[in-house]
Amino acid sequence: MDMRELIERLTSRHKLGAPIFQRPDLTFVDLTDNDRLRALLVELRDIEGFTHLVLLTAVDWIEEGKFQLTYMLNNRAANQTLGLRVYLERKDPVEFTSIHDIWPTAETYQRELREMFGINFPGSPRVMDEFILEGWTDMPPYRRDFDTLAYSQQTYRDRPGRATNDPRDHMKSKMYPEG
Amino acid sequence: MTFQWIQIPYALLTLFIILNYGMLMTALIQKIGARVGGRYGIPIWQNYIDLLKNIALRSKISHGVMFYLGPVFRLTGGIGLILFVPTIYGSVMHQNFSFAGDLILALYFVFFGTLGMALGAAESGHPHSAIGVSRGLSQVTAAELPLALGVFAISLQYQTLNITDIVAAQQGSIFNWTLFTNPLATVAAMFAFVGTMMRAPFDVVLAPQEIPIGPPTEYHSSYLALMQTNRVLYPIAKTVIYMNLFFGGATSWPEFFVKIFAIYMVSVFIGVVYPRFRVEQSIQFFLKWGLPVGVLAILMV
Amino acid sequence: MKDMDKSFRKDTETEFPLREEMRPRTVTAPDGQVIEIDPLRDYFCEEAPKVHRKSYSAIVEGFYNWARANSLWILGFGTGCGAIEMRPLMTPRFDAYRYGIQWRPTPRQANLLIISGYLSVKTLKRAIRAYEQMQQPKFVVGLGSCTINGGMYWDSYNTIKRLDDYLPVDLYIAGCMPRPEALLAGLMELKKIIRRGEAEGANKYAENFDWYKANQKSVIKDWDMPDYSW
Amino acid sequence: MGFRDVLSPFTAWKHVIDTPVTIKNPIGREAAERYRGFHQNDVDKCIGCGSCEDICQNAAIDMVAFAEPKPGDSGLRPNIDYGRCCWCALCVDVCMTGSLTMSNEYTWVDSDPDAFRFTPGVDAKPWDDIEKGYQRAGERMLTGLARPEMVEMAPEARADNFDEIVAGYSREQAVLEADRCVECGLCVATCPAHMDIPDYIAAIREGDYDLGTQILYETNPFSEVCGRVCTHKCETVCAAAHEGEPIAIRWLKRHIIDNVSEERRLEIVGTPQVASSGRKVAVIGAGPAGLTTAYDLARSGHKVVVYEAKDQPGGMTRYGIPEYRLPYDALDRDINVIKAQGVEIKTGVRIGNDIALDKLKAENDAVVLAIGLHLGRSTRVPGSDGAGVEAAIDLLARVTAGEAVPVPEKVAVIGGGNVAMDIARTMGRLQMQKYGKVGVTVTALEDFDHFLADKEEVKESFEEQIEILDGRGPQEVVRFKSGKQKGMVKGLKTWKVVSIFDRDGRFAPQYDEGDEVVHEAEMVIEAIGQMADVSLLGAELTEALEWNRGRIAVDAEGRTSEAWLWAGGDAVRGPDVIHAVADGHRIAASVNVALMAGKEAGA
Amino acid sequence: MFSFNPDRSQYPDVGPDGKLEVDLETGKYLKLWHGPNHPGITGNMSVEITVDGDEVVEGKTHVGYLHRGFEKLMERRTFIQVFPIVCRVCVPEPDFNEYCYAAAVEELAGIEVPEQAQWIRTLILEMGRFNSYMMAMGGIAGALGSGVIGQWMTYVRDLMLDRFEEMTGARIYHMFILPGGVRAGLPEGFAGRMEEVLRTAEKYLADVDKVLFTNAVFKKRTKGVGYIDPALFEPYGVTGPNARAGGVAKDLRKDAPYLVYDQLDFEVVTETASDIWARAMVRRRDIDVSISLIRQILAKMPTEGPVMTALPNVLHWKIPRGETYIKGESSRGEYGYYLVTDGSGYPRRVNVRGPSYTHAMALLEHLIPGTNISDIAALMVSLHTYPPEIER
Repeated sequence: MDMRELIERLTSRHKLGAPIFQRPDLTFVDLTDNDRLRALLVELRDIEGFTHLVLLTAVDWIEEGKFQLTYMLNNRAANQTLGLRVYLERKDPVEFTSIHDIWPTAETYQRELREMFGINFPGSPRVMDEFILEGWTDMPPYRRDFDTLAYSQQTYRDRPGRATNDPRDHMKSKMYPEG
Repeated sequence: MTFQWIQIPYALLTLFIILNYGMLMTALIQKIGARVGGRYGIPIWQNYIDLLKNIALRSKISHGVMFYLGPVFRLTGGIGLILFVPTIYGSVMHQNFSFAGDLILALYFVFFGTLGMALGAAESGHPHSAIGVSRGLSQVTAAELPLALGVFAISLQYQTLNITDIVAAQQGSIFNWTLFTNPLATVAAMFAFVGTMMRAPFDVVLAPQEIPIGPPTEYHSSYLALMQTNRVLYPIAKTVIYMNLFFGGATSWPEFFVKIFAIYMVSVFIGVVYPRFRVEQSIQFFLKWGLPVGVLAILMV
Repeated sequence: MKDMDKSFRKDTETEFPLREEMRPRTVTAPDGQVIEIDPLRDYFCEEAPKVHRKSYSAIVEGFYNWARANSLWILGFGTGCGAIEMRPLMTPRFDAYRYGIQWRPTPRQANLLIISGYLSVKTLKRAIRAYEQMQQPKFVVGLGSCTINGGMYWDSYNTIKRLDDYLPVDLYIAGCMPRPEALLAGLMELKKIIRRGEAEGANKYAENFDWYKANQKSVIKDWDMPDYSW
Repeated sequence: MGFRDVLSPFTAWKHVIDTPVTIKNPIGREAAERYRGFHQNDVDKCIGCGSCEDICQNAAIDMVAFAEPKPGDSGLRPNIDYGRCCWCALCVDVCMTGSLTMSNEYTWVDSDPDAFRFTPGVDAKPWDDIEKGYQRAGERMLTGLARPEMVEMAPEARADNFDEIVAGYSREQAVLEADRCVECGLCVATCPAHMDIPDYIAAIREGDYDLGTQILYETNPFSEVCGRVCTHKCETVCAAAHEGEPIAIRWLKRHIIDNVSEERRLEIVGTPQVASSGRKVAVIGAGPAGLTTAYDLARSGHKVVVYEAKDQPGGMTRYGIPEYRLPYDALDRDINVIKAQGVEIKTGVRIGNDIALDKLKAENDAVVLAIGLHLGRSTRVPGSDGAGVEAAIDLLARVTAGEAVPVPEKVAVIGGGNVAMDIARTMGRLQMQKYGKVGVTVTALEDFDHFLADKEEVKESFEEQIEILDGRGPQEVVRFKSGKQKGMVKGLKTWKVVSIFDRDGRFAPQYDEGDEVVHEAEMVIEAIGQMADVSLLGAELTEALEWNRGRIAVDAEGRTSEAWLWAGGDAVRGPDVIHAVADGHRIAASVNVALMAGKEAGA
Repeated sequence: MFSFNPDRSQYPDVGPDGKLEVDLETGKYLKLWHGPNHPGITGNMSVEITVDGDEVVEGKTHVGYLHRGFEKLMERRTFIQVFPIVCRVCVPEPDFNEYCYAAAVEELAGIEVPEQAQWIRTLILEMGRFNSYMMAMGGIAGALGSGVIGQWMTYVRDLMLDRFEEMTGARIYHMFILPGGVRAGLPEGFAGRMEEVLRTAEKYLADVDKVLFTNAVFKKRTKGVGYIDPALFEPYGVTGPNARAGGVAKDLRKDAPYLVYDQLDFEVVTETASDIWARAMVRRRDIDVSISLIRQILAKMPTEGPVMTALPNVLHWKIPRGETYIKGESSRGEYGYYLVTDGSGYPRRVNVRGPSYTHAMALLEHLIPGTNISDIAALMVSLHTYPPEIER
């Protein structure tokens, strides 16, 4: 399967960004019109043979105010992987269309995204159930502005008695404290 | 035979011997099982230490009276079985409280422990216990069927319900054993034996992978110690019945030890190598294989 | 290693609501009877643990301790990665049964809780309950770096750092993860501690119950059980 | 499901007669040869650079004090928290000296959770002497070993001219080299000026040359000079030098300056941002020490005038260092930045002759003496008085000044330091220009293993066909006893050196008199050291000042025993650019404090 | 066309919307927690099952007991510092994480890996697969109550761990596959000792064939139990042995060869029944493939050559902006790493695609209704899931 051809074909009907041909068997492409997602996915699944949803995950581009959702699809017969990227505005509440009826396995991914990124997928089964965390009241932990070290230090105690020295400062204080 | 007071200390002595034998034998059997897996297994005296450890626990909690009584019933089942079954044929000391209808009583005691356990476990309130008990009851019921039929067959054969008489009838030659005189009844009973020894493939009651670990889930400390004691006594008591009914009984302690060990090993021999049946599969198994053999045994007689 | 965002403040305000099924409610039984249910009261025993004194006779206590040391029943609860080394421990290669060590599937019958590595908050809650369900005297062994000072998950938002803040620990075994041999060495050491009569973690837990509870509650937000839950 | 399915499982029982496969005594069983067990550290080899701490993703390693720091050793040693460690051994892989290793011991149990912290090699542990265990296979692969080759002019191309030899790093080379730095900062302590070396190297990696320049100028106004001719003490203590080559710190410094135009440099450094203090300082000597002092003081708001006896400012950097190493333009650019701070440099003014020192003292609030070492020492071997024997320092100055110097076909140089190399290579170039071939022989007391001159100097000298003989002590300048050339230099007689120092470490060379060579030469150049020309002080002041082995005695801040007079630079510290710069800073700080205190008191 | 929703019409309490209405207070149903401190569960995971007698009418999976926030932790570690923690994502088969991560970093940073290292990596992955299958064999027998198989398999696995230890310097978390290569070459005489292990393994596996796979009870417990309709494979993302047990001959080692798999000779193992038996059998036969592959690798691999490329200084290593996805055939199915970089010294996002994630969550919930409570453990083990990779 020629991915260039496929992308061209799809671009004629869906709004796609410039593709990145990462490897001969791995392509990434942006979908610029979020509303076309379901149509595109169904087309990819039923017509183009991308029947396997490899993964669905998000990347937090906090500086750009966006969440990137990556729908990684695989055409096993042609050994081609397509990473379809969608961008969501990063403002609460973040919601997006659920694809659990296209791939039921997406249900788990969507539960995780809801919990870890705070991206909701209304209608997805058990999406509001707790998934991994229990009794979590803080911001979704996979967001970039959640600092895990700070959280950990404010929650769990360190064993006291540890102290370190920076070699440079240590030598300064010992060898030339005045200069 | 009339009751004499001296029988009580004698019976207790029997109990003591059997208890110690059981402690060591079950450990030995564990070691044998471990060998199949390539291990050394527990030390031979480990059962004593475990027992002592459990007694030495400082705290215990109870879920109610029945919870407390469960192990007691269970142990009563085991002890009772021993007390009313003659252990050594021809020995006055180890005749215990054997009497004319003791076979019926023995069969009753076989069930008694399970029932007591059921009550206790139900009181513990743990769902796993409840499931385990319901499994246990249904499986034991199914498994005891062939036994009942087998016993029925031999009681017909020997025209008695007295175990001592049955043993007496088997003396003289090895070919007088029920095993040879009535192999079908023996086979039927052995189905039940294997089925009630709590070993694979019929250990679905405990099944640590499914319902950890079934009825005794909530039991601990002294309660558990009682159950542990029963765990070594009861199978031996049961085996004694089988030995007496089908394998010619024992006329001396060495013969007793060897025969018990050998019969016990039958269940181990099977248990080590098989996975376990689901409860309905095991019931099905007994109905499909055990029951017909039992019926056949009766018909034969 | 990335610098810490010093401006980050964790949310200490929001209370986690009690779960639906744990709230008091009234139920109409099939026979029409109306029953008040308060799961927190009904399902759990609330009595705080007691300090259990040693036996009055030192000889008896010594004998008991010998038995305790030589009959270690481990709760079959692998909390973290270390659980994978428990399997070799109990199987032919290392055969811990030789030393009177065995698994129990239920906390009631176990007297040794091995925290095999890190504890996520969610597992901590279960580990505490498992520990509290065990009968005295009971012992806790911490396996690997994670139980000592956080180990490699020292900056994780979801794992505790110091096990001894939440449970009384009798012994630690260094390693990530410790080999079965180290584990065995640790258990042998634990035996010595028990025989010396120094493994009194359960009493320590009872004595400092409030402190332990405060620590536990400070990390487990979803505290849907009474303080003592055996 | 046949009969076979019922019977076949029983074959498992055949194992019952097998001997169990259990390990009889597993406790303490030896782990594999490569096993990553508990840490060991060779504390003598360890330099406390802290790379292990940096790479540790568990924050398991603390650097704790173990001994007093010394150059190239921070005195810190890694303390490992086994409540954190994950035994990934990245610390071993990254260790710059290879001191940190792992034994194959793995058993450590304790009831005390605080016990699992130790300093390997310091806190005695049972596994300290175990040989087996994880050691890094081969060389370090995580931080780079070799520095990029510097592009140099080919020996043939450079041998007859004074063009600068090295080209400086390209951006790619510099990034590669800067990348190797592990930012331990051991170099900072050794650098006399305590330049923020890791910081400016980081600036190179980031491509932020403006920031780099700013960092350089915080500690060194002679950055361009030092980027070329610094003796780079820092590189000798570089952590990377223990396995592989040290970071080319000097070239990286130069790379920053090369990438910043003079105008931009002036913008970045700027001009003094403080109000004028109204205080005046006179600095004698426009070498690195004097100018650094002037630079600092000017930036503190004081009025500074620098008096220089020679025609051009720069001191020894101009008159001592040949142009092929330090082009005069480069020096001028540095001096321009200093001048931009409002420093006035009066050249051609010899204090003592043109202006009396007393007058300076009277007109200024403080006087700084930074006169350098402009007199050559003599070996005083027989025949060393008279024509045909020159002082290297003198010759070099004359070459710089554009004066004609005698260039014979054969020259012998006594000395093995950088000055000896400088004069040898300078003479070599002049000979090349004149004769088309080189005829210079350098004789040095030290053998090559203990050579004083930099390695690359020696290497380049060889490339330029200079003959360097190590371990030879000068005995006599042989002169023609008769004939037309009577009295003229015939050669230099040397003996093989057996040892240089006696048992107490005093200078007392022993020779093998049997191994005598006369090196044919028409001129002998002595390059064995320099002296300061302190005649400007005058008898009275000379008497009043305290002295220390022929040099003016100063305290740590550069003060002499006279309250108004500070002294520094080569004249006090011995010859070295970066020391001079450091001295300049120190003196400036001290002068500043004194002036401000005086101002407070005066106001 | 298949239905994604399990057919629950046979249950009495199905509401008009097709949802099961479990009213626990009626006493008709019992809610049980399978796990987390439950020996039947591989690892630490729980299934909340609603039973009606011995029949399970509903199951909900609960995970998170092992969540350490790896993907978050990786974002604050430098590229080299991520290396020690990736292997912890999956405890029983850690090497796949090391390989996927290293390969992803190498691709984005443009690092070439020496050939020798590629062979050693393949060797490690096969050894890891062997170990993982050993656990699966012991697990499936153990879940059905046959302990002796677990004893043997763990023993053989232990022998392989010895080889791991000898080669990599660690038993469980090898931390051996660094970006750029591997840490060291094979030790002296390794192939010979490995051959001994393989022979022992074959001996025990022959016993397993006789004791477990020729066993009336085992057959009764597994054949026809836990059937997964092959039509569900694509919708539920079933890959690897679980799919191969249903006749899908897909194996990434063959379909999308990575490392040196294209130079090795092996067949893709398939079964057709798609039940617990078939899944166990596929794994059993795949062990033979692994053994053969290990032998081939040791015979074919070059003996000389570097195993590691010199890296840029890892203390401040930056990788240009980009993203990639590296996958491979682990013992459970498609294992992959999705790495996003933003030009800084830290990964922007690492997403671990573990096969257990799809197998143990939505699929398991779909399969549970209608099974017997006794079969839950066997069903889970037969899917061969490792909880740590679900929650990470």
